Parts: sequence; C-alpha cells; structure tokens
Amino acid sequence: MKKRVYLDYSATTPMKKEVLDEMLPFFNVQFGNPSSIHCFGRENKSAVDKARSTIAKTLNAGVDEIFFTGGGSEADNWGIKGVANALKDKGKHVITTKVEHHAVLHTCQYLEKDGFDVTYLDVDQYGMIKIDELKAAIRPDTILITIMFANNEIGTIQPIKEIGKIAKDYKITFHTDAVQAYGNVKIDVKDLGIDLMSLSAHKIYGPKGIGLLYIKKGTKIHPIIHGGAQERRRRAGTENVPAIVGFGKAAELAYENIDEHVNQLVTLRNRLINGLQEKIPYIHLNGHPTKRLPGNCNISIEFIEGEALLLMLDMVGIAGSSGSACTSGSLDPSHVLMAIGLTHEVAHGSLRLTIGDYTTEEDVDYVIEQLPPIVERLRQMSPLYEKVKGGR
Amino acid sequence: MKKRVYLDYSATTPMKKEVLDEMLPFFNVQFGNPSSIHCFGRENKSAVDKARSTIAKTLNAGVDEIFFTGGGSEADNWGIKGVANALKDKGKHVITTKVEHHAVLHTCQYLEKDGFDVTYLDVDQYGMIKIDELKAAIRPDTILITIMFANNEIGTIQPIKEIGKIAKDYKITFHTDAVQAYGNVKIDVKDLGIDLMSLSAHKIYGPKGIGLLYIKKGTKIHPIIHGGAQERRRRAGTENVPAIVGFGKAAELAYENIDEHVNQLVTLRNRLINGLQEKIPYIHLNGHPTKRLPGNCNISIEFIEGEALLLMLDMVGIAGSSGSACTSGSLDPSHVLMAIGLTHEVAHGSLRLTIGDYTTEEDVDYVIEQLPPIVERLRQMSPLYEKVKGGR
Amino acid sequence: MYSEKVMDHFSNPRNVGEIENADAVGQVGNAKCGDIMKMYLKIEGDTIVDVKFKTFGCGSAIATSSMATEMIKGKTIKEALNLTNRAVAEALDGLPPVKMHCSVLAEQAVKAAIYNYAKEKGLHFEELEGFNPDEEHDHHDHGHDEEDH
Amino acid sequence: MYSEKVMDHFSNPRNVGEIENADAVGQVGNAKCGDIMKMYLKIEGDTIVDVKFKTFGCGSAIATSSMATEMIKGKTIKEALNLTNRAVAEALDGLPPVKMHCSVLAEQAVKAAIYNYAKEKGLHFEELEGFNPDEEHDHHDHGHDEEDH
Ligand SMILES: Cc1ncc(COP(=O)(O)O)c(C=O)c1O
Ligand SMILES: Cc1ncc(COP(=O)(O)O)c(C=O)c1O
Repeated sequence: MKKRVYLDYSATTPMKKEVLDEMLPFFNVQFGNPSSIHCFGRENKSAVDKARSTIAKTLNAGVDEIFFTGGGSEADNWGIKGVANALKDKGKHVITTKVEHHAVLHTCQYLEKDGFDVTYLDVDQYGMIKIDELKAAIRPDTILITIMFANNEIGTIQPIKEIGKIAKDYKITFHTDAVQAYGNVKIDVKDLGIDLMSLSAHKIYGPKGIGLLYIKKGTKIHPIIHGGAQERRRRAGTENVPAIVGFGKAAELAYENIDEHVNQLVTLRNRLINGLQEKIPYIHLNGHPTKRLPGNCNISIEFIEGEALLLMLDMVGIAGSSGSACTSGSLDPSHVLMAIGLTHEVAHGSLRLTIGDYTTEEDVDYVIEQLPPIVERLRQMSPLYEKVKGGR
Repeated sequence: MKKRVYLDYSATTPMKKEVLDEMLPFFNVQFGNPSSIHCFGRENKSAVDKARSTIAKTLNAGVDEIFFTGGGSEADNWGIKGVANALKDKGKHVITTKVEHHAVLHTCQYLEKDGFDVTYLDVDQYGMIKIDELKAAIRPDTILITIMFANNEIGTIQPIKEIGKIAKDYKITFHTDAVQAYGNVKIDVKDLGIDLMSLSAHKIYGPKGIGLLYIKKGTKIHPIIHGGAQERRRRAGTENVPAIVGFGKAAELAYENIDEHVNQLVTLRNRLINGLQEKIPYIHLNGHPTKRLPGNCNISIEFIEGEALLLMLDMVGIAGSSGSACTSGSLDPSHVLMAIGLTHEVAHGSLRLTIGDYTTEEDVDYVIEQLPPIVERLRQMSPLYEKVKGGR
Repeated sequence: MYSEKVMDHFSNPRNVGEIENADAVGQVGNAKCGDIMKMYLKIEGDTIVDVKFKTFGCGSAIATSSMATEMIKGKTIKEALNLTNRAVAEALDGLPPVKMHCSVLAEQAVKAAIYNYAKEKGLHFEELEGFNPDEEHDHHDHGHDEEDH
Repeated sequence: MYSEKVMDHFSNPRNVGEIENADAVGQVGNAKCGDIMKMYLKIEGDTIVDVKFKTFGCGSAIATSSMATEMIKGKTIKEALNLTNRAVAEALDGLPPVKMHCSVLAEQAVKAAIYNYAKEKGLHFEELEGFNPDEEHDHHDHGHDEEDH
C-alpha cells in the first residue's frame, strides 16, 4: 500500500485499540438500556457511572457535573442556548470572539436572530483576545461569556483563568469550548473558574458521536434535548453506552501520560515547523508561537491556494487540512485567519498539519521532503508568484 | 450461567453481528472526517452516502431528505422545535396527543413555556386518537401536528395515513415519531403524507446514539444544532461514521425480510399473551388488540405493583419493563396508561414484555411458567388483593 | 440499585400476612403513589408481641415494611413510636434517594396502627402529638434535582 | 469528489505557463474568492495558435483552466468565444456543484483575453457584447441549499 501520513488529528482521530476493546461488549452482550431496572440495564448503568467518574477526575469536576451529549457541537449549542434561554429575563447580551468554532459562532448568530445582542471580540495577530477589550465589552445585561479554550485552526490557547476570574467578578456565566484543548492541556475547572465546558471524544482517540457538557453545580441552564429522564433529567435520549464507555477509556489514556504525550507532540511539531520554514520561502506560522496546542502546525504558504495543495499532498499520501475540516463544505477563507489579519489570498493558502499520538519522526520528515516541490510546482502555475520572482 | 430472557426490545436491542462487522473498520482504520478533502475523509463520505441511500430506500424517501442526528430524542426535538421556530410568525398552535413519548411531550411542554399553545388530543381505551377530534382541534394558527406512529408502551399504531391526509388538506406540517414503528411496519413517507419523521437505530439492532430526521423536501424547519456544514448545513457535528454505517446495515437487515420478521414476532407475542391470560386471573391487555406493534405485549396485572414484579422477574432472569424504560427515572404511573383510562393502581401494575428477533418459543414458555407464581406471591402480600379474595 | 439487605428483605420478607383479631391496624399510602402499607399489631400490656404487614408497592416498600416489622416486634409501644424512617433505611444499609419515601411510609404505618389503637383504648402517647394518619405526606418527592428544566 | 478527468487535468495540467509577447492576455477572478486565472493567447489571423495559463486556485480551477486551453487551442477566435462553461465542465466529466464557478471563470478568462485583444486592435465581436471583464460575477455561489437555516 502507498504511504499514508495522517496529519489531520484536529479533524478527528483514529480510535485507540484499548478504547475499542473496552466498548465491544456493550454493543451486543451488555447491551441493555441503563435506565431499565433489570440486570441488562443495571450492569450498564454502572459502566456509564464509571466512565463519568473517570472523566470527572481528569477535570477536577464532580460526577454530577458531567452530562453526556451527542458530540461537541451539541454541547456548544446546549451551553450557549441553554444559558441564554434560562437567563433571558436577566439580560440578552452575550460575549464571544471572532475565532470560535462554527458550533459556537453560528449558535451565537442564531441567538442574534432571536433578539439577543452578541459582541464578537477581536483577536490580535496571534489569535489571542485582549483582556481589556473583554472587560470593556461587559454590560449590565451580559449573561454569558463563551470563549474557546484552544483554537481548532491555529492552536492558540486563550487566557482561560483570567477570563474565568473576570466572569466570576462580574457574576457572568462562563462557557468554554475545550474540544481541542482536552487531552492536550491540563484542565482544572475549579481552578480556572469555568462554569460550562464542551468536550468531544473523537478528538482524543475516542468514538465519534459522543461529547459532554460540564455544568458547574448551581449553574442555571435549560436543556435543549427534552424527553426522558436520562442524564439527571437534563439531556434526554437513551444513553449511548458503548460510546460513553469509550469516551471514559480515551480520557483515562489521555491523562495518564499527558506530560509525555505533550512533549512528544511538541517535539515533532517543532521539527515540522522548523523543517518547513527552512525549506520553503514565503511561508509563516499562524497562531501563537508558544501558547498553542502541542500538535498544531498552521502555516500560510503565499501565492498558492489550499485546496490544490491538499489534493497534491493527498496524491503523495499526506492528509492535512486548510482551515477547519468542519468548514470545508464552504471554501470561503477561514474566519479565524481573517480575524488574525491575513489577507484573503494568504488565508486561502493556509495549511494545517496536526500531529497526534501515532505520528512518527519519519512521517514528519516525509512531509518536509514532499511539501517543498509541491509548493514550488503550484507556485509555478500561480499568476501571483510571477510578480514576486520578478520583483522582490 | 443463569437463564436470561430479554423481553425489553422496545427499550433497546442488541446490535446484530452483521451490523458490528460493518462498523468495525470505521473506528480505527477508515476513521477520517468525511468533511475532509483527503482520502481518509473521502472514503468515509461515500460510506455515509451509502447508508443514507439504503435507509432512504426503505422509506421511499430521497437521499437528500435524510438527516442524521444523535438519536431519536434529538430528532423529535428538532422536528418539533425546528418547525415551531421556523413558522412561529405564521402561528403558534401545535397539536399532539396525550400518549406521545416524553421526547415529544416534554418538547411540547417547553414550547408552551415559550408562548406556544399546544392541544393534547385524548385517546380511546386502546390508545387510538379520534380523527374527528383531530379535525376539531385544527385552528387557523395551527402550524404543526405531531402524532406518533406507534406507541412505545402499549404498541398501538395510529391512523397515520388519515392524519397525513388531514394535515395536507389544511396545509399543516405533519411530524411523526416512528422510533418504534421503524423496522416493524412498512413505511412509505410519500404514500402516508409524512413531512417529518424521527427514527432511532438502537431500536432496530443498530447502534445507540444515532437517529435521523426525515425532512420532506421543501419543509420549513430551522436547525437545532448549529455549527459546521455537515448534513447539508442542517445538523452540525462531525458525522458519526461508524454509527451511520451501522444504522444503514440495520435498516437493510430489518427491511430485507420484514414480512417474515413481523410474522414471527406476532406468533410469539400471541403465544405469550394467550398463555398469560390463561394462567393468571385479573389481568388484561393494554393497547389495541390488532393495530399494534408485532412484538408488544403490555398487560395490567391487578393488585400488585410493577417495580416489585420486575425485580422478581429479574431474579429468575426475565427482563421486562413497567411503563417506558425512558421514564423509569420517575415512578409516577405512566401517562400513556392513564390516558387510556386505567386507574392509578392498575397503571402501577402494568408489565411490558416486548419480543424481538432473538426471542424463542422456549423463552416465551419460560415466562408463561415463571410469571404466575410470582404474581401470586406478590398478590399474597398485597392489601388490595385480600378484599377481592374475600369479596368477588 | 438496592443493597443486599434490601434485596434480602424484598425476596424473603419477614412477617407478611394478617393477624386475625389484631389489636391495632394501620394503613397508609395510596394507590396513586403506588404504595399502600397495612400493619397489624398484637399488643399485650405495652408490648408488641406480634406484627404482620401487607404491602402493595415497589421493592423497597416491601423491604422497608419487612424491616420495620422486625424492628418493632417484641418492643414496647413507646419504643415502636420512636422508630424513625432513617433507622429503618439504615438497617437496610441505605435506600436510593428516590426510595426514601418508602421508609417514611413504614414509619407512618407503625404510627397509624398505634394511633388507631390509642384512639380505641382512650390512651395518649406524646409521641403521637401532631400525627395525623390521613395526612398526605409528600413522601413522593423522588429527590431528583430538577434544578432548572 | 472530482472525476478522473478533473484529477488528470489537475495533476498534469496542459499549457501551463506564460507566452512572452502574447497577443492577448486576460485575467479574471480575485484573491478574495480564492481563484485567479490568467490566460495568454498567441493569435495569427483569426486563429488561436497557442495558449497558456496561470492559475491561483483550487483543484478544479486548475483543471478547468487546463481543459479550456486545450479546447480553444487551434480554434478560431469565434469558436473560442463560443466556448461555454458547461462545455468545459462536460469535457471534464462534470464538476461538483460547488465548483461550477470555476468553469465559469475559465470561460470568462478566455473572453477577457479576447476582449483585451479586440480593444487593442479595434475589433468587434458580437459574442462579446455585454461582456465586462471587470464585472464581479456571482461565481461564488457554492450551490448549497441553505433553504431555511
Ligand atoms: C417512541 C419513541 N420516541 C423516541 C424515543 C427516543 O429515542 P432515543 O432513545 O434514541 O433518543 C424512544 C425510545 O427511547 C421511543 O420509544
Ligand atoms: C473547537 C471545536 N469545537 C467544536 C467542535 C465540534 O465537535 P463535534 O464534531 O464533536 O460536534 C470541534 C470539532 O469539530 C472543534 O474543533
């Protein structure tokens, strides 16, 4: 088989074998509905409880603060709409940023149609919000601050603790989308002052279709999926037992050796960034140089367009992305890259390569070897490049 | 191992081996995000497309009318809230019934808090709505009729085609929760005049945590999970590829031999009902005698309480339910049994045994043998029974 | 969900039945809530020499009835009146929060029987002050935290 | 997502490059939309004897440029002006709906080059009536059915 190098771990990850093994019995042996009274149900209830408690521990949260959802997007929608609906009599102002994932951004836009007022904070060239601007945006009717933990495109990690502190000072509910941060950053919800937090299992070598919303005890929030009494009456739907069990296992694996894991990613990522920067002119790194996700390498390659680049990389077996995988249904330049001040053409030429647990040094070196000639080939075709070659 | 007889197929089903086999490669080999451009993603996109088309065929629907969700409850919430929000400028009246699943009922109650007006239609002693009452309930501002296809507790199948016709005549959107009907009844959405329909895979030997909303082309509906461009921009969230593939396989298996499957269930169910009715006095069947789900047996056993009965059955390895599994977080008598006119005490003594593809004649006979002495034992403890023995 | 003790008392309940010519009979609960407990006492002097129960209800209703009868058998009326629902629950190694109302019911059933006995005999027990056997207790608060939904 | 033909023209594009002293040069698109196509024509009499392109854009932008150059090479100006975006797309065995704008761009690039040529030479082609090379075409409607969200 042709060499295949997967460098799109931020889009999704392969499930670890240990995770799958843990899940298997729950598909057709121990398959009961955990809400049932009989033993087919009871044995599953304890499996769900165990996963919940494993995950709670990784966050320094209570088991009764973890609510499983059908994914990260649902958790984001719930956190935001659930609070907006619960507190709309108190105020209708929400603060977020220009670099959120679409699950947050489009939810906020929907709230605007519903009569809410949303402030979208600017970010600096590294994708960082400015704490002063956050403070300045707060109004008496601000009910919710939703700011992502780490950016899915450029990897920038926001000053969550400072934000949590401000939210607390002003008594505003604070939600953070930590889908990308979880498993890559240590998260202590109490220490960071987080009220609500969205996670998704398939980004940490767990199954797709399962996420969770951390809800700090006492936080006012409405459900968005009404129905049965599952998840302590807050999120209806037959519990997805195998996926919950898998999420628990993935969380355990992610945090049992997090420091090692992070070190390994950072080393490989730096090798990649440095290698590319040495070999290819007219490229630059997007996102914060140090406050960034360990596996994230996002570079802008001038004069060429991302999709063509991805296709050529795909031909040599390298899988990357240009902007968020979730947004590739539209090929408009990424809102994140625009928010950090890139021009349209530079934004179109961005390439995100994200490293994960199965990435090897050999993989990285293969990319460093394969990418430069591809870039050169596409640049040779580009009408934007000729000027530079002539001029600069 | 102790004998175990699972008769709670309406709560959830074991996944079929063929379904699991079909899903396995998508967990860690073909794991890409279908929205990605590279081959890891593309190969998954076609797997998702295939499942979508398999399911569409079983419903006589178009592939572009199938939208995957995180389960049946989400599909119900989406169908109802999505239409309510899209049409609220046209009207704020919704018609449903008193016997809906909580995913519909609680969603409607939430709409009421939000300023909508909801009519909850009564049902007759069999759990059937009356078409005249439906017609009488229609108002100029009625925007949605949501009536379940088949009831999860008592198995009664509603006159969907007549309802569809009325909805069409009055130009009202018609949603039906067919979570229990799918795989047990042939469904032709065009012939039945259905605009929106909720399904869930784990009731048909598919995975948990995946469902779908059928949306007839042209139906006005808002999303409830905003975010990425998945599901043609209508339901955000990384596609749950393994689960979608499994749903497709389960649908295929369910419909390739549906007549045989239904016949087998009906035969076993009738054997069970007749056997119990012969052996146990003071019991009666709930739900419609003939217009009912093939696997559903719901009986009221007078003078005793359902939970105690379930525990005793569990001790001899028999798994059943009393009321809906989803509602067992609360032990209030089932709203469905109240709606068909049972007294509280009779409602508390209901037992639902649901038969599925793995149920054998032997299983049924085991129940017919085990249940009568258990009932007698509990009746001997019951202060309600003494009067009868003395009196009647 | 239930402790072993609960399951033991549920599957082998002690003192099930009726006492013919009982000195005291009390019934509490109602079918609406799904629990009815009826207790029969045989009293000699101020001692409960025999006790039996009949219960319509869930597993824990049966188990708490059984445990309560065991706990008051051979005891004085005063001692029986001092039986609390917590004591019954503890003796069963605990009950799930949604089932604590069953233990309340067991306490009430004992009290109701003695209340009827006292009324008939014209006796007065200070422990029964304020007790009304027909009062609807909110014993069906299932203890869910429905916080804000 | 792309046909084999598209992938072939993308990975082995025909006629890439520039023509020194081209008789006609046209450029359409803009970086905002992520596609810029530039076409160079060598014209002798009324025949396009050579054609080259440079494209900044996605896979299908490159493939449609390549296909368009092949389709007009050796043709008369009139024939080139009659090249439609659909013809280009069909020659590539189709394009995904979200990519149809690329074929429009290819058609426009040919027209723009000839437009400039005509202007310089004072020629008039009725096929160019109403054509404005600087017009912003709504070629970025990605064809999603956003119906009601
Ligand atoms: C009729 C009906 N509707 C909806 C649901 C909810 O489906 P899910 O558990 O997949 O959310 C169920 C089953 O729980 C059901 O029986
Ligand atoms: C930051 C962020 N938020 C939310 C999501 C959505 O998660 P999911 O795909 O599980 O719905 C993603 C990934 O797609 C993400 O990267």
